[in-house]
Amino acid sequence: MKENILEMKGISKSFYGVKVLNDAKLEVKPGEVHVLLGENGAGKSTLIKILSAAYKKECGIIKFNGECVEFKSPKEAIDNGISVIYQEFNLNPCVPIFENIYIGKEFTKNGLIDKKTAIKESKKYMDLIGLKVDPTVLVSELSVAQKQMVEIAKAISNDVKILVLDEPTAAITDKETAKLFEIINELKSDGVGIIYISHRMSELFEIGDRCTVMRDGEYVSTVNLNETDCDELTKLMVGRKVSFEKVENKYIKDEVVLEVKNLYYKNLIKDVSLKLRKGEILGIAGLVGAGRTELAKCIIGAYKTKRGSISLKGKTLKGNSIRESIDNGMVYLSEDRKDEGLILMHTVLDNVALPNLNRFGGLLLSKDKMKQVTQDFISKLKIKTHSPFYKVENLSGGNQQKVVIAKWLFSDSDIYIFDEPTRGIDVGARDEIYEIMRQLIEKGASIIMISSDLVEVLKMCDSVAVMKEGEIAAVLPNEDNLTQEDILSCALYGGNNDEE
Amino acid sequence: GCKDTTKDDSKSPTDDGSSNKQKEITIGFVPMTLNNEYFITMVNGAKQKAEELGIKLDVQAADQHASAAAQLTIVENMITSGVDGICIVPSSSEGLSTALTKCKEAGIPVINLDTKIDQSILDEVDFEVPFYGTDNYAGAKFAGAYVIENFEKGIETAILTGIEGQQNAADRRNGFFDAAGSHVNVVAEQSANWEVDQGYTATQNILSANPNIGLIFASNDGMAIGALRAVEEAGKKEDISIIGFDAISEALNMVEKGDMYGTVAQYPAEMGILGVENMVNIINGEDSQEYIDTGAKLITKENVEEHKKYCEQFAE
Amino acid sequence: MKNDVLEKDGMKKIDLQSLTLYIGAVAILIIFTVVCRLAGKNFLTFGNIQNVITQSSVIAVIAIGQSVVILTGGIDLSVGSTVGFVGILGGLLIKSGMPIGVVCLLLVVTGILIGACNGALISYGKIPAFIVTLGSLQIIRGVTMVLNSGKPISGFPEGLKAIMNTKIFGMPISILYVFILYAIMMTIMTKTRLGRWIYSIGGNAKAAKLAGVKTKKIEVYSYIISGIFAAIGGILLLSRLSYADPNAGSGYELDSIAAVVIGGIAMSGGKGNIGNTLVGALILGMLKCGLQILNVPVYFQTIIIGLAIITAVFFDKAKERRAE
Amino acid sequence: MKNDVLEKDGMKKIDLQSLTLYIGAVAILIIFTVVCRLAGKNFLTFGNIQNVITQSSVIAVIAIGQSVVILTGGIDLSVGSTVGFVGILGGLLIKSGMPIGVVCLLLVVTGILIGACNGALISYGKIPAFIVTLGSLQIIRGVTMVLNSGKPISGFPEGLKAIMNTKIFGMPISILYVFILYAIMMTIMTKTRLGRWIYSIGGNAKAAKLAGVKTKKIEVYSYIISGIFAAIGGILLLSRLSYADPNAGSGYELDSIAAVVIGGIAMSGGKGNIGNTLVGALILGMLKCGLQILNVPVYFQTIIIGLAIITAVFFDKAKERRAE
Ligand SMILES: Nc1ncnc2c1ncn2[C@@H]1O[C@H](COP(=O)(O)OP(=O)(O)OP(=O)(O)O)[C@@H](O)[C@H]1O
Ligand SMILES: Nc1ncnc2c1ncn2[C@@H]1O[C@H](COP(=O)(O)OP(=O)(O)OP(=O)(O)O)[C@@H](O)[C@H]1O
Ligand SMILES: [Mg+2]
Ligand SMILES: [Mg+2]
Repeated sequence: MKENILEMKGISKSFYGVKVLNDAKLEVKPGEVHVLLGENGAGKSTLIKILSAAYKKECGIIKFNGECVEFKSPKEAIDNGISVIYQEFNLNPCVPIFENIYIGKEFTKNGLIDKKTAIKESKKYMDLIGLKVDPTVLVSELSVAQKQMVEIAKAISNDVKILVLDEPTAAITDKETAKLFEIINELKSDGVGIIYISHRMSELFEIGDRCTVMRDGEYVSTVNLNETDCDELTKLMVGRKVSFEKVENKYIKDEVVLEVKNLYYKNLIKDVSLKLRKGEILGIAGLVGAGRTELAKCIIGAYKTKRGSISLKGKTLKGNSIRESIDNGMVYLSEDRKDEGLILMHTVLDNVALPNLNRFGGLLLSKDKMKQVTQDFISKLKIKTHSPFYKVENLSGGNQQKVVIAKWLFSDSDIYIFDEPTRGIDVGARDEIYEIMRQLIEKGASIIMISSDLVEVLKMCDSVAVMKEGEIAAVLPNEDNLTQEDILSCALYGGNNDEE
Repeated sequence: GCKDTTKDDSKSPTDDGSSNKQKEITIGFVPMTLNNEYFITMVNGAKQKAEELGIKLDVQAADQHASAAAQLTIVENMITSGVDGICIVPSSSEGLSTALTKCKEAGIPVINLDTKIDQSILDEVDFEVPFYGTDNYAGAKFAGAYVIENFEKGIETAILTGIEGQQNAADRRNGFFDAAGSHVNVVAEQSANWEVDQGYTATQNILSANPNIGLIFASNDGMAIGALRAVEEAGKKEDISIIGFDAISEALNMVEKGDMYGTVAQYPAEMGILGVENMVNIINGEDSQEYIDTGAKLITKENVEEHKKYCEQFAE
Repeated sequence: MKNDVLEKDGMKKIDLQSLTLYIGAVAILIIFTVVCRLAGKNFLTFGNIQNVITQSSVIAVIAIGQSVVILTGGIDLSVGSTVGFVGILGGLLIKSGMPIGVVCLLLVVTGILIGACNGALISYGKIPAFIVTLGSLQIIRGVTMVLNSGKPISGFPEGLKAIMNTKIFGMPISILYVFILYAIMMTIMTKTRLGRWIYSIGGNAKAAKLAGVKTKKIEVYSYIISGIFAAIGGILLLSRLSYADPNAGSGYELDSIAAVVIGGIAMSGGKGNIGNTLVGALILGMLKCGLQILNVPVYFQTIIIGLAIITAVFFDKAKERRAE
Repeated sequence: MKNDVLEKDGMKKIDLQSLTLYIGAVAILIIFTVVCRLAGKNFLTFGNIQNVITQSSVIAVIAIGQSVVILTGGIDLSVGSTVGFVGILGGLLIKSGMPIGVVCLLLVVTGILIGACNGALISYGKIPAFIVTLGSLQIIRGVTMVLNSGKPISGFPEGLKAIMNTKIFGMPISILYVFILYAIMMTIMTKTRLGRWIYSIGGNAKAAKLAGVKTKKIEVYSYIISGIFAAIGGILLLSRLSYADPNAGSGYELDSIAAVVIGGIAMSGGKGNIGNTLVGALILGMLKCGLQILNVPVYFQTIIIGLAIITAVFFDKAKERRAE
């Protein structure tokens, strides 16, 4: 057996007096993909941030290549070959992609910045991951998925000995994931130690070698992934079994509640028409940049559409106002929780209450009622927070996502547009969310679910609209024979078969 | 700068001149600022005279507080716009050396009003600049002398000063202090930045610290008005005499009513008139005066009526 | 136990920060009381406490509006010149014989209009708040000067003075104004939709918009609120001095911002407690008053106030530094 | 095709924005030239262009440092009082017989120290830049007053005047200074690591830190840069007037910020082109000069300048508004 390239032992860390890591442990060998698994808020990201010196640890030791190390700043960690893709993006929106990739390690020629080389080199890494955008494009123009790919390019452009990927696939589709795995395999063969965090169980078995499971900040166990299966891992992690079967939807009606006709937006959305029936869960699938998010934002009124109409329950919207949509019972859950979904500096309660203020009293709002409602959601969604008055920025990524879901669930609308609702949410909690979605349709609501996780799409949706380059390539009914491959080929090559 | 004007004797707009109107003459007129009555009066005097003589007057001033830099810019731009002469109230007596150099190079005559340019600067630039005015120091000294005569020795006194570091603020404070400093007992000295509300708060605070104050010398009437409000509020109107500076119209009203003891008057309108008149003479190659003392006076209840009348001519 | 600590943390975080502030305020009070006593003067007297509050009241009132704007992540540099403008306009109207009540109403409307212009340019015109209000600072100041050709106005009826200089239960009525205005605004900010919307814009405008908040409109409202309080501040000042000076209020923009930030509202918006702005204003007022009572030369006053502002906020941030 | 659009978009955005600015500047130039001609005066003369640049030079130089600080997302309100301080300190040193070259060096060192104090309090002390520099504005102004008991200094040797009032190739040397300083700083900002890091802090400080940029140090450097340019501005002003006034530079903080923002640098930091700050300063200078030549009354000048600032930025943001 090879020596460990990295050993972390006895790591503890508290925030504001609360222990979030307690005697945590992680060992990584060179050339292995080591999966780190645990529920939302288990402490995975915190452990990683301690490794990269983004946080200071309270106690414990980190051995790197057999030697005890104590990095004082992220720079030192990077210089030692530890490269991290954090769960939350860390990009500068105001500058081009290539500058983001080479920030802190700029190429210079005669002491001056060498832009040309940086662009050329960035292009190389971007091609590797399949990001087909010019390196001089500003990061603020990119979609979430594209940003994620920039992060990947940035990390692999470092001279890495240990590469950490904290939920790198949460926002990208299978096509990019495949590319990513190619890269990972290549690094693996170069003897790089890879730490991989993800809540997508299926891919763990595809890429991982060993897996360390954490619970409540503590080490549970380390298993060989070829000696275990999904159920067992889930059990280790959440303490119970989770099913991946599709459940029959008995609540679907013929009444059309949302009809989108011939919608155009810039050159991103081209002639899109859609129908959503009462009680239906309509999935929207597609590759990164297919325009799913744009479509959702056009429907909700966040973007000014050039042409086309949107009618809710037969009533045509005047258009282009989010408030109008919300007042008519249609809400949108953004895929980008950090930028658009949450007010990070505010509390869980404030975030849940914001879109629903009408429901907390007349002229003066009732804080008690807000507290009670928030408390309900905290227990229903198992949000790991210490109180409704905890700031959202201090929650783990998955728990933040749950807050986003909570705030829209409480809005009690007729139509929910969920954009990547389970991004970064652990298997156990996903199941709860699916269950809640079912309860919603049971009550007569309808759901559009945009998701890059085809497993989830197949499990939840009654039919799947596949988008390709701003158009709807096909709407596939989710019958027994529909597979991930069908959807993918449709997204790649268009839907020459039925419909449309 | 700052006071209101009027000199009873040399009242008549110094005539003689009667200059001819061959070509259009433009005179640049630069008061320190335009946001107080003192300079507005000065400009009004100058404007009246300019109209009478049929010449053009370009008035420019710094917007908030005058500074040597702003005045230099104004002078430069006046030279560009082609004025024939400049009357200027310097923001400080030593700050204009570059501006004067530029005027000299451009062959533009300069008349100095109100605040005298330091002789060393004039020597440095080697430029002859007539001066018409009374400086602040003299005016304040005037008030000090009056205080010695009319108040008992050792009376507890507070001084309110203008913006620290400004020449006129220093001159007024020093003038008063040099004259009366040994006679009165100065127990408090605060800057209220020429502002009414700050004069009011400073006086409130001074009164709570020094309840026996009998005299307040405020370096301008704005602060004096503020001080009066505080004194009234403390119910000490009978015990405390307030002396202001500038003789603005509200201060004159208050002197008349007996709320304020007195205020120092200079004669800004006179300075404006003399400036324009003599500048025209200089431009026309005629004789002009090198120095005119326009005088200063303490306006009290006795002479306030007369002074108010004089002021009215320059009200607008 | 775990939950306990955090629950407190979540809830009390604001309170903890406030606590530092209150301790600071009390410390200054005590220091001045002691030092003044040593110097043979009185600081902590009933009359002087009243003085401090009255003296701070104009800034305190303006700072309410400034807090609201800063909470949205904006800034309003035009409040000072609004004070001057309101003074001169009010002075002219009163002189023209209009009843004082009507004048006050008109002045508040003026404040609303100024705020609406600022707000519209900022939110619909997408021009940075700093620029818009720096521009309107100049424009308003210029208009004020033009209005009465740069001259002050005086000789007002007694009724005007009464607004500010009446006593009620032996206390200056200005104290009452300040507390009522703060109480109203604190209620609005914490208990009403409008207040929460204002906070949400400062916290994350994009998220607020997607949550259905009409961010642009609310932004305009916040500048209107600032305009209203600046106008009220102007009325109070006019009444207090019974004298309208076109230069009145210059520098109040920075003083009000200082009060807001000492009170703990972040310049980036979204968080902070508007009530603490009052404490911030009082701290500034106390410093000025105490130093003047001690007859400290003005240069040293400037230095001490500068140091005090930095120190106050320094302690405020101790927790943040430790969190690193 | 898509990529094509984006490529243009990404790269040319800056240029398009600059274009609006340049068009604005040229428009003002043309308007003044025409109006002045109609009024029988000259605006567009070689001499007057020189005047405008010389008059704007002090603000233009200070605005370089201000740009850097604003690019990091900060603000430096202490530049104005640094100008005053440097003037008095320099005046005293020169009067004491020290060679002018040495004095200039010492003054720049003073600027560095002031900047370092500001920067350290902001970055390590975690106190908001607005507060720290508002405090140091006051402290520095106070110290300046104490230094020479509030009195100005004059009567300097010719050598001092020569720094600013020499002609080179028939042009005022100040033009040369301005262009050299801008050239240096533009190179630093676009072509060196330090410059890119400064941009990265303004864009996303956390990201920069995690990528290994020593954000705190860089933040301190940016305030040091601002201190240096404020000191240079102070030296230029001292030389231009050959007179040291303790109140010199008051209000320059707002003027310099206005130049920066008209030049298109966002107050939130991270984006903008430092070269355009010069254009911003020149626009302000042109406005002031043109209005004075036309003999517009000072209060209308204030109003017009206020309007112009808002209008300039309004056009600048046209694209952003359309993007909605
Ligand atoms: N900066 C912080 N301040 C306070 N608490 C924090 C902070 N960062 C993390 N925590 C807390 O630490 C715990 C662990 O968080 P962490 O982000 O490591 O979880 P995670 O395992 O990565 O979860 P997820 O799968 O949701 O990303 C959470 O309960 C979170 O609330
Ligand atoms: N603000 C913006 N400005 C310009 N282009 C944008 C902007 N936002 C997104 N785009 C572009 O629009 C295209 C489609 O958007 P987007 O990637 O969000 O669609 P999507 O199907 O939701 O994909 P994703 O999987 O990334 O969510 C992308 O190519 C992206 O670069
Ligand atoms: Mg995580
Ligand atoms: Mg999307």
